[in-house]
Amino acid sequence: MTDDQDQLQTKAGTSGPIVEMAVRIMTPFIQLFGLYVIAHGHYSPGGGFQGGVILGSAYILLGIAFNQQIAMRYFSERVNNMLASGGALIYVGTGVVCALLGGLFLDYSALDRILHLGPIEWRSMGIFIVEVGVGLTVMSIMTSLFWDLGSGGELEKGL
Amino acid sequence: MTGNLHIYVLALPLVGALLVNLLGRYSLRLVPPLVLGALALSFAAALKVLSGVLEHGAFSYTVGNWQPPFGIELVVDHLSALMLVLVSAVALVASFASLHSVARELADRQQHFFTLYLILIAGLHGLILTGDAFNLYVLLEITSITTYGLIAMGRGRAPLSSFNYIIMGSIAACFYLLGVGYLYILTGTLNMADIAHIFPTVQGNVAVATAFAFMLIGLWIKMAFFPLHGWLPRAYSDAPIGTGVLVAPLMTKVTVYLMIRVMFSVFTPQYEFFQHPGVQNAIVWVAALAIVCASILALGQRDLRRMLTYIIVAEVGYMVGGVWLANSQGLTGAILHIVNDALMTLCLFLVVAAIASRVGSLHFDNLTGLYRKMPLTMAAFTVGAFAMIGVPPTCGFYSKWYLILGGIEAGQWPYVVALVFSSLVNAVLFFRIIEIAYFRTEGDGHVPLPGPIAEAPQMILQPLLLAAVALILVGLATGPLVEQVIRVAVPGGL
Amino acid sequence: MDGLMSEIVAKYNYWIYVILMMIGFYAMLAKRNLVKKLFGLNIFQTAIILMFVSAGVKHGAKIPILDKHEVLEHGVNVAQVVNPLPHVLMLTAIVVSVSVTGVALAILQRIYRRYGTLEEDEILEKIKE
Amino acid sequence: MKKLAFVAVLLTGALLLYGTKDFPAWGDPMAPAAQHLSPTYIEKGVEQTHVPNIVTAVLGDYRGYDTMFETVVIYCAGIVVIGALRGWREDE
Repeated sequence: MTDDQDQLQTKAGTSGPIVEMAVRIMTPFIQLFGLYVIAHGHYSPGGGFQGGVILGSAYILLGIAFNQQIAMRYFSERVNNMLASGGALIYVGTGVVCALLGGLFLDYSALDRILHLGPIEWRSMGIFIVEVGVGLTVMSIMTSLFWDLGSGGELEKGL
Repeated sequence: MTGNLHIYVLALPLVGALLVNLLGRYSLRLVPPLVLGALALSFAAALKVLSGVLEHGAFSYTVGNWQPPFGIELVVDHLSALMLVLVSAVALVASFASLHSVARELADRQQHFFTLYLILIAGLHGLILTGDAFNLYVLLEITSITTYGLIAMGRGRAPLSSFNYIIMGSIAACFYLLGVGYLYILTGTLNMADIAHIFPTVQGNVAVATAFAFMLIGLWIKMAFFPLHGWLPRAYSDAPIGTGVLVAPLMTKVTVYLMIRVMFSVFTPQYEFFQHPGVQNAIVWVAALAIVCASILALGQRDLRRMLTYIIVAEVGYMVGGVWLANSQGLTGAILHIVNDALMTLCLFLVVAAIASRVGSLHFDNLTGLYRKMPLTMAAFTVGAFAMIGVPPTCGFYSKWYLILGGIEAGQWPYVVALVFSSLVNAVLFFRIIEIAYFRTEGDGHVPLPGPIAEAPQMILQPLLLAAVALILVGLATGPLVEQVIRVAVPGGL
Repeated sequence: MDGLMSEIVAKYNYWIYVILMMIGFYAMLAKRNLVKKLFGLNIFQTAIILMFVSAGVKHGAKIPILDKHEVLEHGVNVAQVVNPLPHVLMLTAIVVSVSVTGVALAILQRIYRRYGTLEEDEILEKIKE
Repeated sequence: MKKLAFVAVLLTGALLLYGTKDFPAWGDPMAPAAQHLSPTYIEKGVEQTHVPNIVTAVLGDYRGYDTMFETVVIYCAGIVVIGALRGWREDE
């Protein structure tokens, strides 16, 4: 290990090995919990917003425990932007597709014309689809808010 | 398929906005076609909606195919169809100038600017269509947040002005939400038509009066009605040019439309005007005061854009006063003035964009001798100025005519006097500038303008000329406009 | 006096919300520090959330999450379940409040960078210079 | 200024409290808010959408239009923060 890398390592690990190790172990479980909250929103408290915030908090935790550069290695600014727009596009797109299929705007039962599940089952499915869209947008925006506010708009420098 | 047309008016800019952000990152050349395409299609759909409404009458639409009080209802009647056409037309025309000036001012953040720009337009369309009191709050916040961002992208003082706007705008939205909450606790519903249906049973309650007062004050802050106007002049004059061109003509007018919507769709004219004539009288007096004070404040400005922002505040006084005159002439005048004022402000702010693109500064001293260098721009400015003053062939005359007729019919002399006074002040304001630009020469000891100045770029000049022609055309078409659209839109009971 | 007391006891939720609202509103109007103004805004919005949510309460009712099969077979006793609508509305209001806070913080950062302070008086003085 | 603000706040608070005079008591199951729309959501919600969590059903479907704009609101906030903050340091 050269001196250069060594310096990078110490700079990266500002919060000590215990915190870092704990965060390494916790992050995947937090993400799993976020996905569970989104997916189980039909049966228990939860849904897109809540789950999205939990997913976003996983990256925020990485950013706090290590630093912003390392967190952004896992979730780059480009992907972030795409997911944010993509999530909103899923929601609006679902509405428009419903309208184009001959139903009213956001009338999920119209999606029955694509795949026959029954109109009421499609309402349940439609809610799930839009919740996923909401979750993606909220996750990306929460992360990007933290990054931008934490670094004063200069992502490379970070925190 | 055609039943969903008005949804496309709203959805096209929204999808366009998301695509601008997704694709604009890879190539900025994709931004103008996306923006213009989305807005042009939206404008075409709005025209189709208006012609459909004129042919088949008003209809209501429920998002998600739920029965009205349970789902969210959208109302497409003559008034909202007219407003849809107005907003989409103004947005389309303004976007040419915005595209040009943003490409110069904020080159590296064009995609962010136009994402917010298109979402703002979608939000305005949503505000016009909605028939649900809480949905109105959400859309009010969408238009506000995008406007905060569009203003904060300016230089210099812009962030500070934007922050003041955030505080005032949030107070306004919170007040409106408090009013909606009180109505919800009393009636158990959020649908405007449903509230109006239950309204007679709760009419005498103090809570209803509280709800009405808070909703009204919230909307007044948003539209910058005189004593609550403090945030507007700074916010609009510090914003980037590309923001002003869109926001100044539309935001306050759409909020006035919302006030009309809330007053006549949720509450009843009987309740507002005739149960407590003292309140109605007082509000007309405040409107008259607003017109006079804002006009006097405009006289003190030495910057073209600052002066126009105070004129906007005065015009809000015209419209609020017209609505509260409590007769159909006044309301007709107010609705007609929404259309006319949006077009006049658009024309004048396009002039601002044109001058800013060539001269840079908008201070009066820098306008010296401008007519020889930018003859077409200044000709359009003159048309816009005549419309603001209210000279007959232009549209500004007709709406003022209706407002004055309404004022006389209601016997509200202070309001009539204020209108005439404000027209005179406008004449002074604009002739002062015309004098500087036409007759003063650089030899009179004034600083010569730096560098050679040519006519404004085509991207601004063409929309500007279009807007100036529209001022005259709308003026000539006032008769059919009033007979076929606005008279039908004026609610009964007046 | 008795009437007022019983009125307060019956509707103490509204009294609490109004007091919270007044704290927030006062901070927005009177404080000269921009961050304090923003905190005032947050308190104001929290007060409104309290008002809506407390309007949805029913005595002795449970959360609005039901058992699908039981409901489809036997129906549901409405008095046993709290009103879900205010919760939905307040989810929206919370998101709006988060968004406004984020935007305001970003703008405050730019103000701080330009003027080096967040006290309104000092900023106005610097502008005058 | 502070006194003026204090008076304004007191007035607002008093008006709001005065308005609660006509409200039903806290937790009253016979309140209009509990009687008009919400029984239908509770009774029909599961049947019409097959979602046992009624809050999710109302959020995602009955009032899905609201939720769509809510997503757009937070999306806007993200874009505003990027547009107003990122890369401004050099310019100023």
